[in-house]
This record gives sequence, structure tokens and C-alpha cells, in this order.
Amino acid sequence: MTPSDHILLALMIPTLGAILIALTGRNRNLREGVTLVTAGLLFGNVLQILPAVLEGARPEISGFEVTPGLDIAFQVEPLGMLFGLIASFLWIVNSFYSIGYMRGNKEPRQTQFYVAFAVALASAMGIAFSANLFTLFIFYELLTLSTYPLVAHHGDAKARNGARIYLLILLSTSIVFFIPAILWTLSLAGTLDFTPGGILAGNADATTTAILLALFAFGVGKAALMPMHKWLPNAMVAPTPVSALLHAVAVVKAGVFTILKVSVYIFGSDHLLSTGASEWLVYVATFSLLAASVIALTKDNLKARLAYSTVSQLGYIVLGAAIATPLALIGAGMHILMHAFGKITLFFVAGAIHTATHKTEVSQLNGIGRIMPFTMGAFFIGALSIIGLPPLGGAWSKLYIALGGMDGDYWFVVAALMISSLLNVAYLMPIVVRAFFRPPDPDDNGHGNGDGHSVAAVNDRLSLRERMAEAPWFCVVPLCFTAIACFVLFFAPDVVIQLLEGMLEVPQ
Amino acid sequence: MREEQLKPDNAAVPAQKGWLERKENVTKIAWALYVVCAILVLLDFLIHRHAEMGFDGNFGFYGAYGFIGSVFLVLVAKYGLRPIVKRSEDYYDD
Amino acid sequence: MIEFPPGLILILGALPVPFLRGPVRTIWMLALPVAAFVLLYSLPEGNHFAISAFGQQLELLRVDGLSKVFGYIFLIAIFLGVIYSLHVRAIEEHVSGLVYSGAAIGAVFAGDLVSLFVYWELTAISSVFLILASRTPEALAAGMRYLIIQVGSGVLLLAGLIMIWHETGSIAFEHIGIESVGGVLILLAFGIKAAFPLLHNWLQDAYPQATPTGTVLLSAFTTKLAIYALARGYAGTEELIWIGAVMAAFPIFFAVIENDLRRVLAYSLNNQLGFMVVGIGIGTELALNGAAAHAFAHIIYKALLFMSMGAVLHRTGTVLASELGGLYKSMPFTTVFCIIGAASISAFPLFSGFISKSMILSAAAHEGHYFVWGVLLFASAGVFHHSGIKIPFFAFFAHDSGKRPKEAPLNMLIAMALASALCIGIGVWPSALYAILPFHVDYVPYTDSHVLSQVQLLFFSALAFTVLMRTGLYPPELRSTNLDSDWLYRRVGRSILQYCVQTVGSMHSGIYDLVVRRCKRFVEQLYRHHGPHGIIARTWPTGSMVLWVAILLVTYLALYFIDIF
Amino acid sequence: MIAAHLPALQVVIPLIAAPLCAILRRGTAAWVIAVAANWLAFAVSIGLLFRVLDEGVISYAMGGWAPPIGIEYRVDLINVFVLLVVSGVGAAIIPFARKGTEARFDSTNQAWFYTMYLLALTGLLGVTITGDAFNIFVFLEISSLASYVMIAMGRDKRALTAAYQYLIMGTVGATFIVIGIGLLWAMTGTLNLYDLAQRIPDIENTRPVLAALAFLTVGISLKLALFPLHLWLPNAYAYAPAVTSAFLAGTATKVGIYLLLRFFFTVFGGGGFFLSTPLPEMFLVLSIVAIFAASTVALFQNNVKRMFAYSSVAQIGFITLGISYATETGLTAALVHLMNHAIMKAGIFMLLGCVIYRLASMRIDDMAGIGRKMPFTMAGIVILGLSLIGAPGTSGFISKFWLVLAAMENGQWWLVALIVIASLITMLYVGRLVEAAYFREPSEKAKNVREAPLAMLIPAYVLVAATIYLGLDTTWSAGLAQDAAASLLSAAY
Repeated sequence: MTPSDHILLALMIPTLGAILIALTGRNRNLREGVTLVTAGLLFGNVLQILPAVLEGARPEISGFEVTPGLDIAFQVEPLGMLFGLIASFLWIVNSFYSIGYMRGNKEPRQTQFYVAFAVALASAMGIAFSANLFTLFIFYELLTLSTYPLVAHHGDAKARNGARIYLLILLSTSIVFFIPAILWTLSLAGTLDFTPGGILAGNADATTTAILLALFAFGVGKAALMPMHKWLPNAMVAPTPVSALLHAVAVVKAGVFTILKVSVYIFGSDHLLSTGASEWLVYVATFSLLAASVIALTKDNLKARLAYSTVSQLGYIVLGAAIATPLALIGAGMHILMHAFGKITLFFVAGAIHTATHKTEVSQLNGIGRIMPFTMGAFFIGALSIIGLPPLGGAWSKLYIALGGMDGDYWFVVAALMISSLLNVAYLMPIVVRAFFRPPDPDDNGHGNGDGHSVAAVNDRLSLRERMAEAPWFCVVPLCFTAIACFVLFFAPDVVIQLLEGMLEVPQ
Repeated sequence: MREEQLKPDNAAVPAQKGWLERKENVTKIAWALYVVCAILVLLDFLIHRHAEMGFDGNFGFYGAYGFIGSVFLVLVAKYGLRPIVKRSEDYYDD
Repeated sequence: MIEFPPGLILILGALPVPFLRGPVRTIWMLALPVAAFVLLYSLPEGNHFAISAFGQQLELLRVDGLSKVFGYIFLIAIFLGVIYSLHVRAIEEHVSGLVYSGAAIGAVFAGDLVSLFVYWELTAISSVFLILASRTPEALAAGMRYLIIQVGSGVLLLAGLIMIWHETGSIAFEHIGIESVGGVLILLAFGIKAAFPLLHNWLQDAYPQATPTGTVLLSAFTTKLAIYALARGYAGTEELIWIGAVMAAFPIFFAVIENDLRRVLAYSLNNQLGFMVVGIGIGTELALNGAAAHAFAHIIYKALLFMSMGAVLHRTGTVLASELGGLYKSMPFTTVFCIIGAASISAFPLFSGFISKSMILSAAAHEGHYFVWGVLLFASAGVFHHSGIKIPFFAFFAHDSGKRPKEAPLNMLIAMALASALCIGIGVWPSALYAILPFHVDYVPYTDSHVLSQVQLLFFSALAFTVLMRTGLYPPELRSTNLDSDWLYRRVGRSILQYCVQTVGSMHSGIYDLVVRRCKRFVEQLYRHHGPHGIIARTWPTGSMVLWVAILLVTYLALYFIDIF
Repeated sequence: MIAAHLPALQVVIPLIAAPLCAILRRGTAAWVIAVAANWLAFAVSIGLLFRVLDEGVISYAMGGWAPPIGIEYRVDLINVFVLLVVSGVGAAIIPFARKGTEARFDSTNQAWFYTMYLLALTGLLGVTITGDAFNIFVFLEISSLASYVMIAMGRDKRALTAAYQYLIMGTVGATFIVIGIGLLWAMTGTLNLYDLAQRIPDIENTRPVLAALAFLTVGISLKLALFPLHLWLPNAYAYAPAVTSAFLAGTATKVGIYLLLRFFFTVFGGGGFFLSTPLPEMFLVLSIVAIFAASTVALFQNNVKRMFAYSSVAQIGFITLGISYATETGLTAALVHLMNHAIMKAGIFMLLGCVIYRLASMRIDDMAGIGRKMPFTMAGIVILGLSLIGAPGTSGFISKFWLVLAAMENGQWWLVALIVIASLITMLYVGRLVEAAYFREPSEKAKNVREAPLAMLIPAYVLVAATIYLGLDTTWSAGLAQDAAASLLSAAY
């Protein structure tokens, strides 16, 4: 099979998977088996494309013209390759976790959940491999729609409200800003194809470029750039595997991926640098990443805190795209990967805690590390990666973005990244400290419900094995795995960099 | 091990005054120190001092420096620093 | 020959520790530093272990005189620390201690700034557990502050290295200097860990909160790693002389009035660092040798002092001077070891401090820094005052507190005995230490003149102490909190941060609420006109529809005709 | 042979079928005839399309009498495009009609309904194909009268009032049209559109011609429900039987649009005249008001059918907006949206018919939770709703795409903004329905419903499929529309 066939398969596998899951919905073992097999096949399939891309090839499917200027076509370039690999790989992990979580919490409508998940992954593949803005936009919207039932999963008033805000912000930003931006681009450049070096150089002056960039930056609501971020904290009402999908596997990643892709392949790094049109975005992104960190400090709800952390981390990537120097772009691309693994770990942990103890607030977590040592250990590692400390993967991407910032003469970017690291420590580390070193609350006798484990009842004298009350292994193993992956990524930045450098090559 | 910490072995027993706690012995030690100090000053006459900077070759320089410096240190700490920085033990707790 | 970074032996060796039990664990943990030591001893000078990453060579094993001497002493420190903490059951302390020491050793052998940064942050992350493991609320709070400040040091280093990388294209860790902005940032980063004045307070804040065993390890690595880094990157930087002089002098004032004996030791640690910083600032071979030698000697005797206080804390549950006294009766060995440590830090002849500190003083005098020399001499007298006399006096003598704790556990005693032996050994046979210093040494510490000067200085300080005690002028030990520069961030900074957080938080929700409210009001207004009963949506009588038709027709006609004429 | 008479067959087939239905008086038989007639008409439209593409404009003299004496049927790209839409939408609706009418009427009334349906179809096709102005009026009356009956057959009592109002307004409109045509005849002495087009340029600024234009504009605006002459439409659509709503929404207003284009651009001579009048500005303003006022009203409607009726008013606004540009892109946008909206709105009303068939209510609260009970019906509505919003991958996006392109071409950025905001409002009212259907607990009424019969779903899904197809392949929509727009502007007839 040629790499082009694999692109087609990447779209087909999750789609067929969704159908099969729907058909096997009555038998949950079968249904979840299908999910896992589909996820595995998808990743294996996407992996087949990698060697060609690393060698510099750009496999493509020249699709068909919808109307002059609008084509449906696919092409794999390094950034899309990376995103495709991340999404398809984390789907496997997330599927294992979902099994543990959904069963552990006796969630309703599980078949619908797995189906929507598979559709979301198909959309993510479409986004990753689209060859032009129009194709990307179609899958971008599909992703929004397919995740909507996931966010509204619980069906109660709160979930509906969260899902409503989710849909409202994502759709309205894409309609009000994103589509006009795409059409304007088309009218300026006459094409929407992602082209190395960009298509706007010579077609748009500095002011036009700046306005167009604004339309993209705020139109891609999934990138959660302030003030378009509000959907993300609201979407945390969803079950945790969905939060993982939103924050790590596909959704926000699709957003920042789009911005990065637009920066590289539509505007072009040189064009942005020579016109200085993206300078304003550097300031906005910097503000966004700092402000979100500060807001995270005020949140007691664990998932809310993590959500604002995501807003902040996405700011890094947008920042990299706005700085637009080669190192910053590579850093931004790397951060998509690093943040995905770090944040998925943290959300898995939040879900595991909920599954095991039904706790949701940070202030309830005193001493929880005593009964959930693996989970909280993984949280520690994930948190370090998010903060950007060695020896975890997050350190490299932050380094690269800062280096890129220096190349672009934005010294304050370096300062902001450093301050943000400290803020990250301030809102993430107390959770670890609480979990491992605070004594359990004396009045905590496991009220909440029947299968919640009492933290206070755990006696010091018990050995670790006796006092452990972890979430189901289907939850714990994936989160340990992603935590270890954060660690492994620290030692493998070169592969990623090598891949992403291909993104900046402009054929003469 | 925690229990051991919390329970001084014979807290109930009235402390028996050891040799060092008796006032006359302490006075003896103090006198011994005075004598040693006197001898050390006198040694200045016997040992040729290799004065690097000149002023450190003066008679009794190190002794005086040590004594005055220490008194200065303690008095400044007591009357200068402590009034400024001293707060109740639970100052930062609130 | 194996060429492997010795730091990694400790870090990797720490990983199986949680799964080992009893004697196996003991042997394993003791074997790690020994193995690393043997490995280090066999390594010749040069770069031995590089990995290439993002187009740069990361040198993980640069062996030269300076790194080797720090490597040796760090390995000795962790060896002593392991023995001292063998009785501890908590796994996290063992693991973090080993990783922490491994990271510090790794940093010492890092040949480039990126690897340095990696290890630098690793020391911060791994060491914080030694503080948190106390599990008291104060320790947890202090641990968080410690972590933020340490990570802050790391990010400053990162920022600096980014600037230097950007400017020079090289990440080699050689002399840096303060000519560039990056250089200044890195100096600040080192300065935080070296506890420069005003950047120092994390040390006095956190170390006394750590576990008895944790403080011993903490005292050895973080600050001395910074000293090493300063010696590598900023040797001969004039400003350091003055910074060092201030460091040597001001903490002793705090030490005099401090009640918590471990905090007293922390202040004295700070003061000792001042000597080393002065040595680095002078930057001559003698001065650098002095700084290295002093770091070497200092690690051992400061560890010894912390060990003795740790033993007291372990047995009595407190190290407040106001609560202690008379412990010599039931803890005689500990008392003796403490006095040996005190003598060493006070630089009594025949003890290790004497042969190292004097090198720095001599270097200062040689280079004509007379004022600084005077300050250091004053600081020497002061050290004796609080570490040499105050620590052993208030803990083991003074008035009898009535406490009769057991003697320290055997493993603690062994560790203290070994440390004491090293203190005396170095003091008596300095040539062994001199032999491994980075530069050739032709310094002779034991001259009549020098010994006499030092003894005079110390005895007259003791005299002053005696006089002040007997006249009642000596400040009484009081339970209190003494403000220091930590007030700036624990009170002022905290308030500012809280204010910012609240402002941003309330602005954030405020703006959001406002938008939502405006939208709601707008929708209400829309509803009034467009709702099912609003004017636009109503079912109109047929007549009015026709009226509209007429109006429109007239409008069109009017428009057309106006257009013509 | 047959190919030559295709223009006549286009009208004659449904015209003959209509009385047949009435005579047979048997519901099933009438239905079969109606289906056959409609499908044949669709086939004829397709045949005509290929002929036009082949040969250009077809002139067909009815009964062999050459114009200007006889009646000429004249087929060019524009009316073949509209014929295709009208007969195509009808072809999808008519099989669907079976279940709904069967459930409501006895056999005779069923036959009666199909008769009326075929007459309406005849009228609409006739209006579109004829080249004679008076003939237009005649066919318009045929279709209108039949539509009144079709609306009045609604189950709701209010259907009668609605039909009555429509009757009054429709008659006013027809009268205006006939006045306009009369004035033109008086001035030129011909009723043939082609001849009119030749003669009017010489006298275009005379008062009678302008008065004729005013009467025609208002009259046609009434038929196509341009704001504020839309008042008859919401009730007519809301209370008519689902088939009627679907048919009218898909065809009647679209033919009105055609008339507008024909008179403005053909009879009154290309784009030049149109642009020289204040009409573009008028239309621009009215279109925008229509879009926003009607969309906002739709947002608050509790009756889902009424909501989509108001949505139709807004969507017509989009079409007239495209016309107001009088550029090739603008007209393309108008024509594309004409086709796309006909298909999607007919589809939506058909699927709503499915809901009524099971639920017997159109209140949004009663539709709560229906998404699980009628998954295919609701999925169809969601897809068509997305198209209405303009989501890419659906035909609605293509319409908006051309419209925005036209606005950009004119440098009217504020208009781009308005268009996207209008899409946003569309999203809100569609979202309201979707949310109720999927994420609210089933209402009392909805608890016992089940999926609609396939006989209803399949025809509706044909239109759903068409909506998606036309979102992905625009050869037959935008491609044709673009050529048609070009020919309109060049006044080639």
C-alpha cells in the first residue's frame, strides 16, 4: 500500500469503527474490544506514513473540487503527521482508560460515548491530514459536532449548559471569524492550499495580514486563546475520558494545530516576520498564558484548575506560532506533543480520583496519595512536565519557544515563560504535597457514597499494599503509562525536532 | 520512635545538679578562661608575628578584635536587630 | 575503563530502593556512593560522556580539578548521609536523598549549560521531599516556598542560558561573567542557590523544617553546588567579593538572637558561604583553592553539626535552645561530636575549618582587600560565637532542662564519628585535601604566627561570651519569629500576589458575567419585539398587510420618479 | 420527436394528470398518477436541461403559432434551472405525501389533494417555462388557487384563516402583476417577453414603464414573500399540511424569485437598467431587514413549523441580497441558494411532517427528547439544519460561500459580518430544536412515539442526500448557476 492509501485508511478506520461500535453496542465487551482494535489499527496505520514523511515525501490524495477554489484534498506534512500520531496513539491509551472509568462510574449511554469518540477521532485525522484550509475546516466543524454529545453526556442541566456554551463558542467563533478568514484568504491568494512558505506573501500587506491573523487566532476557538477560552472550563462537566479527549487527544490540539498550520503554511514564517503582523498576537498570547495561570490558582475544583492550566499551555503554542521564528515554531509543535502527554496524565488522575473516591475538589485531597500512590505519583510526573521541568518532556518545548522568542527579540516572552513556570508550580505542586504529605482529614469518613474509600480510616500501620485503594487497573495503568511517556519524551526530543524541521523547509 | 521523642526518660525525677551546673564550678571554668586569655596575649611577646598588613602585627590585635567584635555583635543583635525583627511565634500562621 | 557519569549511578541506583528491604537495601545504598567514588577516582581529566541533542553536544562528564574535588566531597556527603539515615523507614526520604545527591553530582560534571539546567532543576525537585517528609503544616508551607524559589533559580538559569545561547550560539559552561544580560541572570540563578544576601532566606526558612536526616543532606548539596557553579562561571568577578563579605557578616547577627538551633546552623551555613563567595570573587589560584577547600571542609563539619542537632531533635522532638540544656549527661557521644563540629567550623587549629578558611583570608590580604579581610575576621569571631559556643552550649549544657533522652541511634553515631574523624583528619593532615584542589598549593597553614592569631581571636571571643553571660547582657533565648527577608515574600509578596490573583480572578468572572448579563438583556429586548407575541411575529390582520403593500408600492413609485427628474 | 416537444410536455403532463386524479376519486390511484406525472415532469426538465446545454435557448411555439401571435415557450438556462428545482423537489415530495394524506383524508379527498397538487405544479412549471407575460399571470393564478386549497386542507383550524389571508394577499399580488403587465402591453403592444425585452430599452424611462415596474416589483415581492410582504407566509406554512408546506417552501417562492430575475434582468434589459434604479438599494435594505427580523423571530418561536417558516423568510432575504448585487457572483449566489434552499427547506418540512405523523404536535416542548425516539428523522433535521446554518460539507455552505464572495467582491466587509452574524442566529434557533430533541427528557407526548415509516423517511432522505451532495459537488448547482447568471447579465434570451 502506498502512503496515500494509508491516509484514506486513517479516515476510514475510525469511521468504520464507529459503525461497528454502534452495531456491537449491546455486548459491552465486544463493543470495547472493537474500540481497542480500531484504535490500535488506526495508530498502526498512521505510523505507516511516518517513514515517508521523515524522508521528505508529502503523500497526498488529490481529492475533488467542490467549487472553484474549494477542494477536498489530503496531504501529510510533518506537523500533521505529528498531530495524527499523537491523536491516534492517545486514543488507544484513552480507550483503555475509558473502559475503566465508564464502567467504574457506571456511566449511562456508553455506546453513544464510544461511537462519538470514534467519530471525533476520524475528524481529528481529517484535520491532521487536510491539504487545504477548506478541508481542514470541514473536519474542524465535524470535530465540534461529534464532541458535543460527549460534553453533554450526563444530560443534566449542568452538562447541558456546559455543552451549550461549548457548542456556542466553538461554532460562533468559527462562523463569525474563521469562515470569513478562510474566504478572505481565498480572495487574496486565490488558493487555500497549505503551501510551504505560505501563500500570502506578496498578496497581503502588513495591516491586512494582521487583521487576517486576528480572524484566525480568535476564529479557531478550539485554541482557547483568551477571551475565547470560556468553553474549555465549562466543558469539564463531561466524563473524564472526554476531558482527556478535549484537552489532550484531539480538540484543543486541533485548535492550536490549526493556528500553527496557518502560521506556517498560510501566512508563512518569513511573511509574518518581515511584516511584523503577528507581533500583537505575541502580546495577546503572553497575556493569555499568564492570566490563565493566575486564574488557575483561584480554582479549587481539580478539573477546573486543570482546564485553566490548559488555556495557559495553549497560550504557549499560539505564542510560538505568533513569534514565527523557526525555533519558536518547532517549539510550538513540540509543545503540542508534550502538553498532550502531560495533560492527559493529569486528567486521567482527576478521573481516577473521582472513580475511586468521588472527590472533585483540591481541598478534599488531603492524604489521598496514601491510598492512591500510583495515581498521585503519575500526577506528580505529569505536573512536572506541564511546569516544564527536566527530566520531563515539557522542558524542551518550553526551551525552544523561549529560544525562538529571543530570536524574535521578544525578551519579555522569556520572562513570561519563566513566570508562568513558577505559577504552574504554585497551582500544581500543592496538590501533590496535599496528597502525599498532609494527614487525611479527620472528619473524612468516606461519606459521599458507598464505594468511596475512607481516607481517614487508613491506618498508618497498614503496609502500602493493605491501604492501597486505587481506581480500577484500567484507569491506573494508562495514567502510569502516559506519565512514563512524559519521562521518555525527555530523552527523545531529537526525533520530534527532526520531524518538525521538515515543516520549515521551503522548496526553492 | 515517635513515642521515645515525646517522653523524656525521667522527666518526673527532679534534675540532679551535675558538676557543670554548680555555680562554683562555672566560676572556676570562667577563671580558667581568663588565665588562658592572659597567657595568649603574653605569647605575643614570644612568637614573632608575620604581619601581612602592618596593623595586624600590633600587640593584642587579634585578642582585642575578637573581644570587641563579639561584644559588638551580641549587643547590636540584642538591642539593634531583635527589637526590629522579633515577632510572636505564630506571626506567619494567620 | 567505564566512563559513566557518577551522578547517574546514584540517580539510577535510587530507582530500585523502594523495592528493597532490610540489609539488602542498606548494602545497596551504601554501595552506590562507594561505586561512584571508585569510578570517579579512576576517571582522568577530560570530557568523557557526551550525547548530541538538537544540534548541540551535551557534555555529561567533564572531569577537571574543580569538578573532581566537588565530586569527591559530594560522594562523601551522601555516603555519610546514607549511614546517618539508615534507621529511617520512609522510602521517599531515601530515594529523594539519593536522587538529590546524584543530581548535584551530575551538575558538577555537566560541561554545558543545558545539562547543568537539567540537573539544577532536578536537585530542586528531588530535595523538596526531604522537607515535606516532616509532614508538619509548617514544613509543607516552607517546602512549597522552597520549591518555588528553587525552581525560580532554575528558570532564571534557563532564561540566562537562552540569552547566552542566542548571543553566542554556544552552550558550553565555561567562564560566564556579568558582561551580558544572560550572564547576570545566570549569576542571579546561582546567587539564589548560594543564598546571596536578600536571596538567602529560603535556606533559613526551609532547612530547619526538614526531617532530622533531610537537613543533613540539604546542607551539603544545594548551596555548595552553587559555589561550584560560581567558581566555574564567575571566578574573579569583583562584585562577588562584596557580596560575599556581606554574606559572611550579616547572618551572624540573626544567629545570635535565633532560638531554633537548626536555624542558627542555617544562618551559620549562610555565613560560611560568604567566605567561599569572597574567595571566588578574588579569583586568584589561592583564593579559588581556598573556596574549594572550604567547601570541602565545610560540607563535612556542617553535616556533622546538623547530624548532632538531628540526633537531639530525633530524641527530644525539639531543637529550640529555650527548651534544651543539660543533654550532655545522657547523650555524651553526640555532645563530643557536636563539639568537634563546632571546633571545626570555628577554625580551631587541628580542625578542618582552620586549614581552609585561612586560605581565603590570606588571599584577601594578599590582594589588598583589607576591609574585606577585616569583615571576614569579624565573621570568624562571630561564627565561633554562635556555632562554636552557642550550639553546643545551649543544647548540651546551659541550664538543665530535665530532659534525659537516650543516646542517638547507632547508625547516627557512626555517621557522626566518621564525620568527626574526617574533620580532625583534614585539620591534622591538610596535605591530602590540598592535593586534590584544582590548583597547585604551596600554602602552609600551620605557622606559629597564624596559629597564635587564630587562638587569640577565638579565646577572646569566648571571653566576651563569658563576660556577657555572667553580666546578664547576653540576649536570653526567647521563643519568637524573627523577620528576615522572607517577610518580603511571605507578607508583602504574598499580599501582592493575592491582590493580583483576586483582581484577575474577579475581573475574569466579572467580565464574563457582564457579557452574559448584557446578552441576556439584549435577548430580552429582542424577545419583546420578536417573541411570539412581539410586533414582528404577530399574525397581522389582512387589512394591515394590504396597507403594507400600498406603502411599498407608493415608495417604489416615488423613488422611481424622483430618480428620473 | 419527443425531444422537440419537451417544453410543451413539461406543462402538459401534470395538467392532464390533474383531472385524471379528480376523475378517479381513488386515493391510491391518484397518488400513482401524481407520482408518475411528477417524475415524468422531472425527467422532462432534465431532458430540457441537456437540450439547453446543447443548443442554447429553445423557442417553442405552442400549437404551432409563432410569436408574437401565438404563445411561445422559451427555455434558457435560468428557467431550466428553476424547472429542475421545482419538478425535482416535487418529485421527492410526492412519494412522501402518501402516508400523511392517507392518515388524514378519505380516498376522495386524497384524490382531490393530488389534483390540487398537480395543478399547483402545473402552474409553477408554466410560470417558469412560458415566454408570454399574460400566460405568466394565468399560470400564476392556477398555482395560487391550487395552493390556497392545499393550505386550507390543513388539520389546524387556523389553516382556514391562513389560506384566506394568503388568498387575499395572493390576489392583490396577482392583480398588481396583471396591472404591470397591462401597462407594458399598452406601451409596447406585445406580451411576448422576448419582444418586450427588445422594445423596452427605448422607452424605459417613461412613466408608464416605471409604474409597471413598480407594480410588478410589489406584486412579485408579495409572491416571494419579501419582507415586509411576508406576513401571509408564516401562518400559511405553519398550519398547512406538511406536504403543502414542503412543496410551497421548495417551489412557490422560488418561482417568485425567478419572475423577479426574469423581469428585472431580461425584460428590463440586463443588469444596467436594474442598477440605474433605486432597486438594488431597496432590495439590499429589505433583504437585510428580512434576514435579521425573521431570523430573530424564528429564534423565539415555540411552534417548530412556524420557526422554519420564518426561517424561510430570512433565507429568501439571502437570495434577494444576492440579486441586489446584480453581479455575476451575486446572481450565482442567489441562484445557488434558490436551489439549495428549496431542497433543504422542503426536506426539513418533510421531516417535520414525519414528526407530526407520529407526535401530532409541533410545539418545541412536545418535541423534547424525540431524538432518541425518532433517530433518523432528527438526524435528517440536524443535517439539513446544519445546511441552513451554512456548515461546510453541506449545500448551505456553498450558498453562503458565493454570497460572501459577492460581498467581498464589492468590498462590503460590513455585509460579510452581517451574513455571518445571521448564520449565527440561524445556528441558535436550529440549536434550540436540536438541544430539545436530544438533551431533554422526553415529553409526555414524545414517550410513546416511534420512528416514522420508511415511506416517509426515504423521500426525505433523498433531499438530505442531495443537500450533502450539493455541498461537495457543485457542478450541477453553482456550475449551472454561474452560467445562468452570466446569461442573465448579458440579457441573452
